[in-house]
Amino acid sequence: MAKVLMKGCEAIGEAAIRAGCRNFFGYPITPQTEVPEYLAKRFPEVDGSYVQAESEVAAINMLYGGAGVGKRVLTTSSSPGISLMAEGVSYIAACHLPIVFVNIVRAGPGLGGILPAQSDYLQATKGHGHGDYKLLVLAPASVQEAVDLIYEAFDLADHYLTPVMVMGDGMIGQMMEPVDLPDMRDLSDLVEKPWAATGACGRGPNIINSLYLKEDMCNANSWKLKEKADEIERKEQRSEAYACPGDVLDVLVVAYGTMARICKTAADEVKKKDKKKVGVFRPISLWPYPYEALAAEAKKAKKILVVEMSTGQMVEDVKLAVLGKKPIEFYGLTGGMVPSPDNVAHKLRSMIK
Amino acid sequence: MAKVLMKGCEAIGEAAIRAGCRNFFGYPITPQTEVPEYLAKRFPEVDGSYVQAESEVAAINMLYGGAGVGKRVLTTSSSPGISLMAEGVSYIAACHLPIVFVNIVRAGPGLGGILPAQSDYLQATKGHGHGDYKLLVLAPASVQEAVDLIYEAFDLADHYLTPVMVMGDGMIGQMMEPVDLPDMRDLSDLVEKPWAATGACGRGPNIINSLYLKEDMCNANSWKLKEKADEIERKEQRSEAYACPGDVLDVLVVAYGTMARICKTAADEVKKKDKKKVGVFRPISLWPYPYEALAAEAKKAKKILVVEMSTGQMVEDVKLAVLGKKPIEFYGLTGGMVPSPDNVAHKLRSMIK
Amino acid sequence: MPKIVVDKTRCKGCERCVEACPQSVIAMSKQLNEKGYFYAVPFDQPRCLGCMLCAINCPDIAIEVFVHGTQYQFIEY
Amino acid sequence: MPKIVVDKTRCKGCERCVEACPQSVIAMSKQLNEKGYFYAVPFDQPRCLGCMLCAINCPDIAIEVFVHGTQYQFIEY
Amino acid sequence: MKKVFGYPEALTTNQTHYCPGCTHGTIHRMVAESLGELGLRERAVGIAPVGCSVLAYNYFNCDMFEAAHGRAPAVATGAKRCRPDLILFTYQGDGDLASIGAAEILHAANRGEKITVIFVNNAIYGMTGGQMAPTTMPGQVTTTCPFGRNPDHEGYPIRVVELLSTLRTPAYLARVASHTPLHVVEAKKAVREAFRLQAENTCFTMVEILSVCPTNWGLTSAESNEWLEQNMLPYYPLGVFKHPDRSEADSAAEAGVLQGA
Amino acid sequence: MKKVFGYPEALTTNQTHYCPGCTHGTIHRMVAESLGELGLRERAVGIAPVGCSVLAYNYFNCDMFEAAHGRAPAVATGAKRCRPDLILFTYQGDGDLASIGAAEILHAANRGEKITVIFVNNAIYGMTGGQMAPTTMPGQVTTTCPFGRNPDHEGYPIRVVELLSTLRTPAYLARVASHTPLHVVEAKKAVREAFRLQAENTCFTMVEILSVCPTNWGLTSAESNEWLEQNMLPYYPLGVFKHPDRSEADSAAEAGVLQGA
Amino acid sequence: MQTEVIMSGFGGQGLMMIGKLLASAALEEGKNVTWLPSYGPEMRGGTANCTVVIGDKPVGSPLITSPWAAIVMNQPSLEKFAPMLRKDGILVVNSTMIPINSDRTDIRCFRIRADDLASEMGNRRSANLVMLGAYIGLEEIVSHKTLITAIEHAFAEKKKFIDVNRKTFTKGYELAKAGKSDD
Amino acid sequence: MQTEVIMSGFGGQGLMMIGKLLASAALEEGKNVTWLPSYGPEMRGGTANCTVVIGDKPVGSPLITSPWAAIVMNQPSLEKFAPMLRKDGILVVNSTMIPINSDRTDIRCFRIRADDLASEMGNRRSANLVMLGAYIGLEEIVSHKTLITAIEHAFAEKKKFIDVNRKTFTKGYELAKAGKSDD
Ligand SMILES: Cc1ncc(C[n+]2csc(CCOP(=O)(O)OP(=O)(O)O)c2C)c(N)n1
Ligand SMILES: Cc1ncc(C[n+]2csc(CCOP(=O)(O)OP(=O)(O)O)c2C)c(N)n1
Ligand code: SF4
Ligand code: SF4
Ligand code: SF4
Ligand code: SF4
Ligand code: SF4
Ligand code: SF4
Ligand SMILES: [Mg+2]
Ligand SMILES: [Mg+2]
Repeated sequence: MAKVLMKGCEAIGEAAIRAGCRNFFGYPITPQTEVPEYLAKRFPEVDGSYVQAESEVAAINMLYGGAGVGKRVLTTSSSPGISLMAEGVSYIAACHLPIVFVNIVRAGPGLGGILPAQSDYLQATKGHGHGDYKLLVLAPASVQEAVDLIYEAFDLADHYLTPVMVMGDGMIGQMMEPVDLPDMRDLSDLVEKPWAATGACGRGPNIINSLYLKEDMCNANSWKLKEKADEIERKEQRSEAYACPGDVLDVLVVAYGTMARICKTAADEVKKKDKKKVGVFRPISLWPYPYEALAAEAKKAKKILVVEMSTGQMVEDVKLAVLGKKPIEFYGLTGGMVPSPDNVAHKLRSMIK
Repeated sequence: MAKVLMKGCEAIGEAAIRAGCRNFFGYPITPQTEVPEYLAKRFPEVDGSYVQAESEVAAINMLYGGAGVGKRVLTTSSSPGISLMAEGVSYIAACHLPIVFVNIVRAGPGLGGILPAQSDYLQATKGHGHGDYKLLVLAPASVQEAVDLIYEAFDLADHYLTPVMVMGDGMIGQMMEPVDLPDMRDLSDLVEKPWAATGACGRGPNIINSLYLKEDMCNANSWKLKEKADEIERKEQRSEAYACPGDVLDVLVVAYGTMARICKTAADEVKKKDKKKVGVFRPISLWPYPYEALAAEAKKAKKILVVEMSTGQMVEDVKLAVLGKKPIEFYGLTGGMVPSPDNVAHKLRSMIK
Repeated sequence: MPKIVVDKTRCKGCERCVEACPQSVIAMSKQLNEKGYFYAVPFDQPRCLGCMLCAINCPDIAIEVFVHGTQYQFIEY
Repeated sequence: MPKIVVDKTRCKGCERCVEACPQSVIAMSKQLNEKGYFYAVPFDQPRCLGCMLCAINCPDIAIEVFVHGTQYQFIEY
Repeated sequence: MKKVFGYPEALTTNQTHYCPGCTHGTIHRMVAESLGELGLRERAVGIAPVGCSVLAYNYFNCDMFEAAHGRAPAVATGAKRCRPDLILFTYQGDGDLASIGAAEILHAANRGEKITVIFVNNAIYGMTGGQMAPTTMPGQVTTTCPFGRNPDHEGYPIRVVELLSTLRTPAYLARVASHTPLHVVEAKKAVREAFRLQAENTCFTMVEILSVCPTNWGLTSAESNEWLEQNMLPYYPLGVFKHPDRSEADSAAEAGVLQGA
Repeated sequence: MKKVFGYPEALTTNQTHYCPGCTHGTIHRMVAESLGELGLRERAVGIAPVGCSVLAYNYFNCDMFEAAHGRAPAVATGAKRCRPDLILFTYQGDGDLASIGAAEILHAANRGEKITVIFVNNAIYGMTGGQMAPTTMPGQVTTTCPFGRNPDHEGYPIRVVELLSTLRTPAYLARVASHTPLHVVEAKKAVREAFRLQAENTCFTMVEILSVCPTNWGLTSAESNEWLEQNMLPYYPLGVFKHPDRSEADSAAEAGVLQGA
Repeated sequence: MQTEVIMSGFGGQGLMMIGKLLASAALEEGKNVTWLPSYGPEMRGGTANCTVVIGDKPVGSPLITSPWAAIVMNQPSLEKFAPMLRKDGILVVNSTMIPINSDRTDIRCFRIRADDLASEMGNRRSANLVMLGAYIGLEEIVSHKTLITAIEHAFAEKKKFIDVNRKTFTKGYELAKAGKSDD
Repeated sequence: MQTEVIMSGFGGQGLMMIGKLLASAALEEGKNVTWLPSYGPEMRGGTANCTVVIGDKPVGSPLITSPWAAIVMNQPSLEKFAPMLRKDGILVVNSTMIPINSDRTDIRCFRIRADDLASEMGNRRSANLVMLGAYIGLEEIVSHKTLITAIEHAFAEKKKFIDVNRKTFTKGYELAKAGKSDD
């Protein structure tokens, strides 16, 4: 199919449909409202159903219901709304249910602002809800990648029986870019869900539950989640190393999402104008974090620069990858301010001198 | 005053009163319901007011209101309830309001169980709500320490204008221990809050707000929060090193809260019976994490053992402190199972051989 | 003749059946069951009308009601 | 004689005052104000009764009403 | 001999953890019997709340969810919108439904979700050991209103059925009680009617069932009945408050009469 | 000459960001005037919502909070319980109050919080660009019901005042409109009455104010008025639905009449 | 030195109460002490227990998996805790309610007709104090006197119970001192 | 090579639309392209803009702080974006609405009476296409032809507008080609 020009939010909606999602539950919030708006219009054509929930709390619990009866379900929101989903997501993870949800991050904390930011990194990767579980978090850097990751996210969710978050920012959500849309999934082709609560007909009851009165059972469920997390950590690390050939780098820039695109521009400029070797490492899966891949790249670099649209949240993961072996610096703006290629280049030059 | 025998939850309530708190907003949840129950009975004697909120979401927003008009306010909850407070706490932090809230952690994720656990560590210390902000998190290991930390938490909150979380588990909440109660604070003696929304009488309006339409203002607020966090990191790290004299340790155990008590018993036993040198390092402030103090103790140890009532959440912070210099092992049970001194001693022996 | 059968192990001794029975058929045993409750016993079975009120009122579904042939029903349930 | 004063810079040109005025005192200017709106102008001031309906209906509080001495009030506001 | 009353198929044979005399058990049975009589068990999916009936998934012999506190109507909405062919019911206490879950029940009702809500009103938080509920009676002592609920500070009890009856969206809304056999007979009728209407895809359906909590009321089973009759019944009148077959005017009139109580 | 109508002291002179013809501005003015006339400005604390009026803290010349979406009544509760001497008001839109904040408004009203709620019902989510609200009219097109609100799927609009009127806790509950001068006159009376009752510590007070959203309705100011009259007024009748001085029976009767509409 | 005692029985048998009495007596005597109840939805009608740990040094774990002593008032409690006792540990059994014996031979078992004795002494509900008395009689981790004081404090507002409680407690104490087990 | 264009004016002046036309034309010609709108509550009546970036290589930042070109349709937009333009950059000014000039001398400024021209040609609301035409006339980053195709696609369902839009676009294009600025 020919590429079409699509807004990120709409492309996300369309990708979900093509991945076999026919049920969306959500609550409007800038800058992602175009997802529900798109789906409210588009769903009737594919027999899908859009429900405007009364709140994000309700929305995530509707996903719990939809996932529990075996359907591919989606919600999208932005930072404050994602905070409200913490309890629900913890339940979903505890019950081993597959859902896909999207955070088009906006500036925080509090009401903050609606402009692009990356200040929900720690929430998404470390401690959104209570209890021992992990979210698989994917961070696209373009509309095309958003489409591809959404499409894949449903399969990952179904495969690991886990919530998957796709995390973008206002640029991903609002920007139009050319995209190649994937094919429509054949609904009859999706993975079977014999555990789903679809009526106890010809079998005993299926129960979707996260309560364990006996502590050993509760312990066992946490360790089951932990094993799943370990497996995902082994198998699903994704990253991209940009312009890092050879074995010496003056600086390795670590950035994700749209910030990584900007860093690439900056790196290209510094390479061209200053004749310095600058590479960019871009984690695509924020959890599982690509520690080994980053450690390998970092080995070649004299210095590391982490760039984020936050006051420095991913730095901790970079430290865990580098383990004190290389100096790490940070550059960041947040609150809706987006570091420009010039800003980043300037910082790079100050590190190289 | 003579020591009295008090249940953790009740002691927490009484400590709050003595610290000058007269307003509690909360919602029942095991294993902390005795706090509101105690205060509902006790408050009339000190002209305090207990309001049962319709939910934890409402409760935390009531705290926002109460803190904003300048009062010392408290809520207590347990894991699922704490998840529901994520959005509200992010608002409170963003507005630089002082509140104290308590998480008597129970087993998770999901509904989990009501027995003691430590599986909300990452949520509390890394990513509870959205946006760039940090919670000051204190973890008592006894009822006495719970009382002392609650009492101090109100001062810390007022001093740094920040939310402070006191994190315990079902043992802290349900256990009775002898306590020395601190004196009643003189309410007229508490720090002034000229920024509070108490009526624009003889001055311009005070505004409690976290919305910033201009990205540079929003950025500035995030960096203001970051600076505050940095100051707290410099000044408020607390920890205890138990039985770590000399300069060689066979194993250094790292554990917090009630788990640390249990590890001390285990360490004593292994020291006595196996003639091995085992120390226990206990972080008291979970954020700011006492990285330097731990690094110093870790230097002396051949091996590190982290013990938690979780599948391993604090391990990440221990890694950040130790930076690959010492081997780190983990032992944990969760879901309401509490590692016994014997369990820990067994693990210790396996490490020492 | 109608009759009821009480499942002694299910009974929690709440006496709701006793209150419900218009015929005073049921009384509480003096013995504890394995769960530690004094359980219900149809000590005057012949007076039973098979009206089911006891069973309808039992939260623990410890009572079954049996009748012979057609039976006048006080209530429809 | 009553009169109104329109704050041209506050006006957003919504015409609520025009609709409100029983005397057709107000009309919209042909010029844009600095915010880019055609603003309200009391082009037939003498007909004004000082009834305040225009001001009451203005969302942007762009209208002040002045009267001389006692004034019959159509409405109490 | 013919068994005229026995164990319903739609319940497992697990014994409940409910306290002696607690009518949660009776209400479970009515739901199970209704599912059985209408032939809906194999299509039924129940949503257990957080509350004493949190373990309902162990007792109903059909597919079940255990939902987060208060969110059962949202879970049911999600499930039903994804699988309109299933029969969805929630089973909720008064804390769950009327306090933390107030927004969810209101909006599920207002959207007209084709689900059945079994609302067990025992005027207290049972599971957590007897705290004040939105439906706690004025003057009633609980652990969080130890001097009795004071309407000046905590307001009056919420009458959920009356509240939802004002919604324009068609619904079946009834209040019944579960403490005596004759009340149970009426209650059962209402529960079955609710499921019947759902099976016909008619409207949102909810039955509020007045229930006892001997344990936290600190009363015997018999005393509980008396307390319910004397305190709850006058304030929570029984009846069908809204029915999709009846015009709004009729329902309003009936509700009007009852509101006088 | 004497100024008989001018700028109220309880508003800052900042110009609002509201669209031309949006009655949010008119409603701000009524609130400010009432505070001024009752001499309450210096004790007043307002709570701005998330919605178009999120910036209300820039316009009211009194202490202000900006609350999380839907939670203003909880914030006001917290503030008022801590400082009963203050005058607390929330200013909320229909998405804020009736959707995400449904539980908070219901429970603040039911607890009888001594606060004043200014509820601006414009049948749409203004700030986020025109999505369906719980108060959106049947058939009304919004960006999330692009084929018109369908009562079969989304239910009917919620009438919040009628809903809260069923609560037994005393309250002052009124619905007014803001689109014509005479409606504004009535609206202002209701707003002032609400603040007066709060100042006397009488009861919970709420005024629902029908408002226009020319921008998202896609209409001119004048067309908006017409749309409101033709679509909203018949469904959302005006009047005082509950008053602490009137007996419940009176209020119920009045409400009953109005419900016929 | 550290002693751990678990007290277990049906809800309503007053186990929490005797645990608190023991803990306050220990505090009175300047010892370190913790008291930890079982809690949870199993409360509903089931078996309830609490654990008291008394020591010279600060108490480590308040939660004990191999206690030194167990006071059991119903059969499920005996079945649960007898196997967990440490070697040479103490088991006090309410023989009115528990017909069976533990099959362990490496512990000291003391059987006492607590309910019967309490009834005989005028208050069936004081069986718990008989049990506590027996335990203290076997192992005086706090003195009889301090415990009596603790009873007096605890019932300061329900004075009428002081006497019977003091008596039932002392009865158990004396029988145990005298080694007059039920077996 | 990469070109960045910001288009800015009052909401309703059709800036988003011409941005999308430009972006689709670029896509049609096989270029890399991003289109990013301003968004936010400032929308309310205020000024709206979008940024189109067109390049041979994948586009880095879709958000541009120093654009190559700016199409400004009202005065606040001129005031905001003229100072941000790169040296030698292009500024296309709607002179019907903007009486003032930028004081920069290191950029190329083209003034055109867009509203007037559009009105004269029968559709006042096509002023945006006059502006876009002028820009393409100054710098043919996509061909006139592709852009016309893009217009035809965009208005496929409102055919009656195709003609006037094609004409107004071409008018701006030709005036710019001919260097017929307004000054
Ligand atoms: C988010 C959250 N808050 C609080 C709780 C604690 N909690 C469990 S059940 C319950 C109340 C139950 O009362 P009700 O709904 O009336 O049911 P009942 O037990 O009376 O049948 C509460 C507050 C919880 N599990 N989760
Ligand atoms: C938790 C959360 N969810 C969603 C939003 C996005 N949001 C902002 S305003 C709004 C709706 C506003 O509508 P309404 O309350 O009717 O006010 P109006 O703008 O119409 O005056 C929404 C959904 C948010 N800021 N926070
Ligand atoms: S069936 Fe009727 S008469 Fe027979 S025991 Fe039961 S209640 Fe009594
Ligand atoms: S009603 Fe049932 S549980 Fe209660 S006493 Fe009778 S048989 Fe037993
Ligand atoms: S005061 Fe009355 S008459 Fe005068 S301009 Fe205003 S509306 Fe018209
Ligand atoms: S009502 Fe006010 S804002 Fe509207 S046109 Fe008149 S003066 Fe201007
Ligand atoms: S606590 Fe109350 S509601 Fe819960 S099972 Fe016992 S009696 Fe029933
Ligand atoms: S969007 Fe609607 S509600 Fe918001 S300011 Fe504009 S007209 Fe008013
Ligand atoms: Mg209840
Ligand atoms: Mg609105």
